Parts: sequence; C-alpha cells; structure tokens
Amino acid sequence: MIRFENIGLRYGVGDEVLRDINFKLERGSFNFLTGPSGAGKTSLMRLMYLGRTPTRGLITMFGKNINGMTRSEIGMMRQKIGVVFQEFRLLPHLSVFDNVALPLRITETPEKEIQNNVNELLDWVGLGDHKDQLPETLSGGQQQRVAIARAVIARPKLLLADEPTGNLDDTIGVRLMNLLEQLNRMGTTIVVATHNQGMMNQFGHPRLILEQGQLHVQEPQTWIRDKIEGVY
Amino acid sequence: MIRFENIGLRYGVGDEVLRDINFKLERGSFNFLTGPSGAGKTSLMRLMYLGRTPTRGLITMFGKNINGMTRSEIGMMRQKIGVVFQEFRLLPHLSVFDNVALPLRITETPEKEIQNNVNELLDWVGLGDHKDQLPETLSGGQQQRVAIARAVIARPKLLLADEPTGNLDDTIGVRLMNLLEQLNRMGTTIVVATHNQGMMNQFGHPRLILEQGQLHVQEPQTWIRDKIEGVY
Amino acid sequence: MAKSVQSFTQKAGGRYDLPLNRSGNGRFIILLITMMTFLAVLAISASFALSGVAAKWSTGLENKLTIEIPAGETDVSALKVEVKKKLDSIDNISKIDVMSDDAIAALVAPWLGADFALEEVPMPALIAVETKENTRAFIDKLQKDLSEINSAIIVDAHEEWLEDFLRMIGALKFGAMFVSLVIAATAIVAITGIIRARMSEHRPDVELLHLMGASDAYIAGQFQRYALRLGLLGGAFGLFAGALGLAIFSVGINAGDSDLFPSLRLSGLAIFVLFCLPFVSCALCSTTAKITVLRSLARMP
Amino acid sequence: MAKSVQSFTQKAGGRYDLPLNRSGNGRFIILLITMMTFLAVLAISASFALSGVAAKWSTGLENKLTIEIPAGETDVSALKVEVKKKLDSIDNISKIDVMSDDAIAALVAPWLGADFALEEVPMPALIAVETKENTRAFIDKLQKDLSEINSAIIVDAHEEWLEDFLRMIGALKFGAMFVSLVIAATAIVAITGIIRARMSEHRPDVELLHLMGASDAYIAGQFQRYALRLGLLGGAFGLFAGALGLAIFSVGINAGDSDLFPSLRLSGLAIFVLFCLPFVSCALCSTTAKITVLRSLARMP
Ligand SMILES: Nc1ncnc2c1ncn2[C@@H]1O[C@H](COP(=O)(O)OP(=O)(O)OP(=O)(O)O)[C@@H](O)[C@H]1O
Ligand SMILES: Nc1ncnc2c1ncn2[C@@H]1O[C@H](COP(=O)(O)OP(=O)(O)OP(=O)(O)O)[C@@H](O)[C@H]1O
Ligand SMILES: [Mg+2]
Ligand SMILES: [Mg+2]
Repeated sequence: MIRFENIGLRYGVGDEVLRDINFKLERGSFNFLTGPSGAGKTSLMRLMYLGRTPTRGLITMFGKNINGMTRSEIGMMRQKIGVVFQEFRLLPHLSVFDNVALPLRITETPEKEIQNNVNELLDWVGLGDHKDQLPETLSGGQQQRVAIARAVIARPKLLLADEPTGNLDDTIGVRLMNLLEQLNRMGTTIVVATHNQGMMNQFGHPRLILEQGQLHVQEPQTWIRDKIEGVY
Repeated sequence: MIRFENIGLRYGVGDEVLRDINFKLERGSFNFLTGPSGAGKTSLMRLMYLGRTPTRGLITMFGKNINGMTRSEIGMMRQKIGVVFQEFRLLPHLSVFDNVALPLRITETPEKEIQNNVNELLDWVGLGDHKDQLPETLSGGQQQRVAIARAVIARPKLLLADEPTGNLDDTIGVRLMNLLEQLNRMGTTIVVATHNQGMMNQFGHPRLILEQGQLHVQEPQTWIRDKIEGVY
Repeated sequence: MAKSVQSFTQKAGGRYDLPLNRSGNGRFIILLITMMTFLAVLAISASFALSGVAAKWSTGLENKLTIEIPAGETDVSALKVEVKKKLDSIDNISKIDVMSDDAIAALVAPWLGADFALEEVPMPALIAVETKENTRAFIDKLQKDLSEINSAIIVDAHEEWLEDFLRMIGALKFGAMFVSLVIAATAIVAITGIIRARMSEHRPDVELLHLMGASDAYIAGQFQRYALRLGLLGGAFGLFAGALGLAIFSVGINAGDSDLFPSLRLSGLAIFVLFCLPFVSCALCSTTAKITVLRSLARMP
Repeated sequence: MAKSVQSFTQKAGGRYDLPLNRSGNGRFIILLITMMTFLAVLAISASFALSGVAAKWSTGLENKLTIEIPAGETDVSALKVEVKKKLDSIDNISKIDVMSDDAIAALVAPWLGADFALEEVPMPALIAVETKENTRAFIDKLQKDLSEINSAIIVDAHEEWLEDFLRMIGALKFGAMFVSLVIAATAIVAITGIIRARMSEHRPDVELLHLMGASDAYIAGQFQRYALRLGLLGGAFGLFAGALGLAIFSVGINAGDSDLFPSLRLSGLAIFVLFCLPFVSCALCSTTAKITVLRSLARMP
C-alpha cells in the first residue's frame, strides 16, 4: 500500500526534518503514528497524501512509484486518500453540509446520493443540528468532527488522520475511533497520528514512533504487555 | 475578579447557548472549565475576554460592571487579560518572536525589555530555535506553545486558556501547566478549558462543568477523592 | 433559518466551492469594470468622432484647390481654355469646375457695388478643382506647370490653417486612442491584480481542493466562471453608462447642427467596436483568471 | 537565514503588525494609482489646454467684426465718416480701424488684375471693429443701427463657423473635465475597494489586535500609513508618467507651431493643479483607509 525507502525531507534550507525513513504499510492495516511535538508526524503525513515531494528517497503508493506519475494520475490517487488535517482546513464559506459533501462533488457523485450519505454521516457524528452552519460558528470539537466526516465520506482507500481527537472529549473520541475501526474492517488502510496515550492503549494497533526525524516501528505485542499491566 | 449573574448568550436567532450562568471567581484562583464538545466552554471564555457581550445578565470584571465602560476603558481592561485561543490565532505574517512580542508592543514596552523577556520565554517553551519562523511553518504543538507564550508574556492579571494542551504530548503539556501554576502563584487568576481528564486529575483545582448551557461548580474535595482512588 | 435559505439559493444558482460569489468585493470589481468600460467607451467614441471630423474637413476642403487667372492679363478666356486642357490631362484631378462669369461677378460685386457695369471690367477667371490626393508636392508641381502657361496664374490651396486644424484634430485623435490604450492597460492591471488578490486570499482553499484531487480545470473553472460574470456585468453596465453619457454629450454638442462640425453620430464600425467592449472585458477577465489560477496551481506539487 | 534578514529589515523600516507591506498586492495598487493619476494628468491638461485654445480663438477672432459699405452707392466716403461717428459712440466697441483705400485695393486686386486702374473703380469701404463683448444681440442691434444710416451696410460677424468651432472646443473641454471627474471617482472606488479588501483579508488579525486591547488609533494607523505610502508613490509615478506623456504629445502637436492652434504650454494654475495630484491621491488613500478601518472596528464589541 505505502512503502517509504530512504526518505528524507527538509523544508527550505533548514536541517532534514525526516531522515532515512523506511517502512511499509500493508493494505488494510491500522497504524498509530506518535512522537513528541515537532518530531515530524505531520510532515510524514504530508508525504503520504502527496502534499509534498520528499527531498530524497523513493515513495511507492498503491503499488506505484509516485515519481513517474502524471499530474492527473496524482489527482486520481489523491481522490482515494482521505485526510483529517491537524488544523481541520474546512472551507470557511461552505456550510457543514457542503464541506462534508466536497469529496463527493469533486468526483461528481449524483446529488441524491450525496444528500443521503452526508446527512446520515452528520447525524452519526452528532452534527445533525448543525448542517447549515458555517465552520466558524462551530465549536472546536464540532469542527474536528466535520473534518473527520469529510475525510471518510468518500470511503477512501487510505485514511490519514492527524491528531483527530485533540479537541474532543473521551466519549466522542472513542466513538470516532470506532468509526475508523469500522472503516478499517471494510478495507481502508488507516494511519492516525496522535499524542493520546490512553487512546493508543485502548485500541491495539502497531505504532510508528517518530523521534528526532527517525522512525521506529513498535509491534502490537509490546504494547499488549503495556496494556495488560497498564491502566485500561 | 469575575462575577457572572444570570448570564445568557445566544448567537443570532438560535437557541441560548449559555443559560442562567452564575458564578464568581476569586482573585488569584485557578479553575478548570470542562464539559462535552459544544457545551459552550469557548463561548463562556469569549464573554470573559469581552469578545462578546451577553444577551442578558450582568458581568462584573476587575470589580467593574462592563456595561458602563467606555471603549478605551475596555481596551485597557483587555490589555490585562491574556488569552490562549483554541485555534491559536497567531498572526500568520509575523515571526514567532513578533507574535509573542505583540502584547508588549501594544503597551509600548521598551524594545530592550521585549528582546530579553521574549527570548527567555521562547527558550523556556522549547522554541528557541524557531524564533524567526512564520507560524505556518511550525508544527501544531509548536504553534500552540507560541499561543501560550503570547498569552503569558505580559504577565496578565487574568489568563484564559482554551484547550491549551490539545496538540501537545504529556511531557510538554505538564511543563506548560507548571508554567501556569507558577504564574498563578504570582497572582494571576487562571481559567483553563480542557477535555483532558488526566490533566485535571493531576492538578487539583476547582472545576466549572458546563452541561447543556448550564454551569455546575465542583469543588476540589470531590476530585481529591477521585484522585486518591484514581490513576495518578 | 437564514443560513439554510442562503445555502439553498447558492445550490440553485451554480455551485461554487470557493466563496467567490459571496463577498462584497464582487460588487466593487463590477463597479470598477463599469467605470473602466465607461471611460473606454468615451475614449473610443472620441477617437472615432475625431476621425469623422477630420475626414469631413479633409474631403470637404482639403481636396479642393482654386486656380485664379487674374484679370488685366491679355487674354483671360484663352488662358482659361489652355489651363483647363492642362488640368484635364492631370490624373490626380477628379473634378474641374470653371466658374461662369456670372458667378464671378456675384463674388466680386460686393466689393464694387451692385450697379457697377460688370461688362466694362475685365473679369478674372476662377477654376475650382477637386483632387484625389492633395499633397504639398502635387500643389507645387501644379503651380509650376501653370506658371509655365502664364506666370500670373495662382494656385490657392486653402491649406495653411486647414493643415493646422487637421494637425490638432489628429493629435486629439491620437490622444484619445492613446488614452483608450492606457485605460485598457489599467483595466488589465486592475483585473489581474484583483483576481490575484482573490487567489491569494483563497489560496489555502485552492490548495485544499487540489489536495483532495480536484483537477486544475475544476478549480480554475470556478474562478473563470466568476470572472466571466464580473466582466460581462461590468462591461455591460459600462457600455450602457457610456452610451448614456455619449447621448447627453452629443445632444449638447449638436444643439446647433452644422456642416463643418459633424454630429457625434458614430459609424457602424464604431458602434460595433463599442458593442464588443463587454465581450472584450469578459474575455479579459476570464482569461486573466484562468492564467492566474493555473499558474498558481502549477506551483503546487 | 533569509527569514531572519527579512524580519530584521522589517523591524528597521517602520514596524507593521499586519502584513501590509509584504504582499505583492501593494505593487499592484501603486501601479493602479499610477495609471489613474496618469489619466487624470492627461484629462486635466487637456481640459486646461482646450480652455487655452478657446480663449485664443475667442479673443483672436470672436471679438472682431467687419463692416462693409459696398461701392456703387452714392457716397462711400461720406457714409464712412457717418458710420465711424456712430461706431465711436458705442461703448462696447474697443477699436475701430477704417481700412485705407490702398489696403482695400490690395484685397480686391487679385479679383480684378493688378493693372486695373483702381482709381476709376468706386471703392467699397471696410471698417474693422473690435468689440469688448460680441453677443448676437449686440450684432443685431449694430446691424439695425447701421442700416438706418444706409440699408446697404453689412455687418460681417465671422460668426457661423467660429461659433461651431468654439462649441466643439467647449464640448471637448467639458468632456475632458467630465472624464477627470470619472477618473477621480474610479480612483476613489478602486482605492476604497482595495483597502476594504485588505481589511476583510486581515479581519481576523485586526480583530485579534482589538481583543488584545490595541486602541483603534493604533490599528487604523497601520492601515493609514500603508495607504499613505501607496498613494504618494502612485501619485508621484503617475504625475511623472503624465508629464512625460504630455511632453511627447506636445512635441508632436507643436511640430509646426502656429498662431491659431496654441501650443500645449500649460498655465501656472494648471501646473499647480497637476502637482497637487500626488497629495490628493495621498489624502484620498489615507482617509479612505482610516474611515474603512474605523468603521469596521466600530462594529467590534
Ligand atoms: N512548512 C514548513 N517550513 C519549515 N519548517 C517546517 C514546515 N512545516 C514543519 N516544519 C518544521 O518541521 C518540524 C516537524 O514539524 P511537524 O509539523 O511535522 O511536527 P509534528 O510531529 O506534526 O508536531 P506536532 O505534534 O506538534 O503537530 C518542526 O520543527 C517544524 O518547525
Ligand atoms: N459564532 C457562532 N455562531 C453561532 N453559533 C455558535 C457560534 N459559536 C459557537 N456556536 C455554537 O455554540 C455552541 C457552543 O460552542 P462553543 O464553542 O462554546 O463550545 P465548546 O464548549 O467550546 O466546544 P469544544 O469543546 O468542541 O470546543 C455550539 O453548538 C456552537 O455550534
Ligand atoms: Mg503535527
Ligand atoms: Mg471550544
């Protein structure tokens, strides 16, 4: 699904933010991405949703080397990726409904289908009463839920969620994680970047740990022990 | 310090978001403000930093009824309040340094003093190497730390922090809470809105709990019991 | 709920993902384009009208020469025939009108008194000539040729003051055309600037659409559609205002209609050019929009 | 590091909390103001120059009348004296020039042939008159008065074509002034619009400063300073460009300097007005900025 080989990334003339990143995510896997603030989690995700090209190394996505792809192929690939941005990035002048419907509109889904799917999902994330509001009139947590709904509405093949529960209380946070698990069972590959230890402990998935620009993979067995000995 | 009497707030023509809010915060107190997403925490803070006027009720701040105040008196009062916004609200075209220096510049502090204070604080929050970067080139957690630094730089009499650790890992989150505690000991009244149960348990302060537009105050004794029985 | 209605009407009339159709900026841009078009209408019609004036004066007077054979010379009527023959042989001369003695008498009479016995006075001969092209060189040549016949013959070209006048008209026409150009340039700059400002204002949104996999055409199309509408509206309003302005202006100038100064009635070509303006403004706007957006998109990975 | 340098230079030259001095938009606004000022310079000078033309023609010809006493009447020289006496008594007449017989002979000669025995022909009398004010009513009255002396006397007012010409000049002058006004209006609209667009673009930042307790004057001051700079630069560039344009243009029009069509040399007043333009543009920009910002701030609690 995703394969990074010797990836390096630097912004402008600064030091490398990511160095020698090597990993491979299987189709249908569910991974947490964690690490201290400023470690490069968002940067790594940016590479995965093709928002940046790496300074060096080779990225293979959906079985294709992204270097050789044309502009429109990249566009098509992006349509298969859902992203929850850390800062939400809702379109400020579109209503909640239209924001969530956006990925469907870009792929020219029939309007009737859009209506059904979007309304159902908005009810599910608890925003049924806020459909026509503009993002700026929503609370932080509500905006985050809109961002999540938008990322999942088109049933992406790959879902990248950056700190998706940072503004949510635990109840609704767990509810949304369950939504992601459900999507994962239906075949979506998922990567969730998070600081939330509790969350990671509660849901048993491999962790990609970023530290000082380098990636370590921690397989479930390790944290299962943590979990048994730990709090939850 | 702050006294709300029968406060109600509605946005536009919708329902009241806050209803019959009554509470009083003593000078030098430290309070958590919690409640589910969309309960009205940010709205309540907005009233406290005079970003909105309530639809009904009486607000007394720093011993003065805010209704009778002139525009410039309100401006002076705002200079005594530090705010960490949930969405940070950094000025996108100012460097980290200039963003943090802004409250001092508005009050026309000598440039030398600004240089010393800002540099010291930025080092403390771990952004010493990022002084000249623009906010958009920072990670989410780094931006949040800039927002916190900006709120505390001018040693406000009242500090309002809305979800100040949502994008931070626990280590740095606790470090920043310690900064707030320190400020509090020096006399600043503090209100922190948060979803983070762990954080609230770790730091023993009264909680204002918002639920469906209404406020309940939970005094420390209750949670001290929770704490003893609980995790931390 | 007001929001809901807004969202509905937005859906009904062509959907935008970007808030282009909302902000008050649109009205300002339309006003700006209106004013630009208005100025362009004035400048272009002035330019055409001045062409008209120049043409009328040129054909009315510039191509006319008068040839005088002064009286008192030995044989006016013999010279007259000879000169006529000479003139007939010149290609560049389109019309020769030998004035009758009566006509000359009528011209001279006021100077001499009506009762004066004209028969007793030797009459000069006057030949009005129309040329195809009236160059300095031709006039000099003609004068020389005729002087060979008789040195007293004078070619009168009316030209000194007319030349001045036509030069002034020409300068004004040039000025008007130049001003049209400057206005067009200003319009382009203004529109480019505004579209670019809109772009940079909505850059995060554009980038988001791009990251969601929207094609360049999809994104540019939205801006283009928006710019097209602004350009068309602004152009149409401007044309209308300009036409109104011209109407008022020409009523003023034509109050006492005269032959020398033609009315501001515009030629078919002029009217056609003016009616093209809204489409020009349209094309200008949407092309600018498209180029700006595509260029900005090309910079995104 | 580039960022650091940028931050330093920003600090050195007047600090802005808002990114006004950064974005490329500024250059575009300056260009727009330049072009507007340029157009204004042209329109204003055209207006002044046309006034000059009209004045020259008016004083040069409009106040001149010719009075003819045709020959053939009983006693031309007696009538001449009588008419002169009559004219002397009229207040509105500033100069009377009775043409000598020689001058008249020179005028008539071409029509009759130089050798013609002028002494034998009764000569008409011509009196050139300059009036202080040359109204239709005055001319009619004069004609009537002189007809009483002798019905053959003719007052020739040169007026038909001159009236047309002056009306055209007047219309052009009016047009130029009107265009100046439209340009000024466009400039105001454009500047207001741009400043408002900047405001709405930076509205969140402005609101933040407001919430931090910055005074209205502090915030408006930043926009005002910015607008002032743009206005001054744009105005100065525009004036310079306009002056250059005028220079080129007037070299063209004055190539063959003539009396009838005065050069585009501008009066002191005109030059003063033109030199005021940058300051006008400055004042316009900064006032617009101030009003817009203060109005927007007033809406914040
Ligand atoms: N556009 C950019 N230009 C320059 N530097 C950048 C840019 N984006 C990020 N950085 C730098 O790269 C480093 C990693 O940033 P990144 O956003 O990937 O961190 P993160 O792991 O997501 O942190 P957080 O948990 O705080 O969100 C940071 O030091 C940041 O300052
Ligand atoms: N400007 C606004 N206009 C209209 N409604 C608003 C506005 N701001 C907030 N609301 C509504 O008021 C309610 C309370 O919002 P508020 O931001 O205060 O919640 P919150 O407690 O801060 O939530 P969160 O924890 O998710 O940040 C929400 O339902 C929200 O939709
Ligand atoms: Mg991040
Ligand atoms: Mg909130």
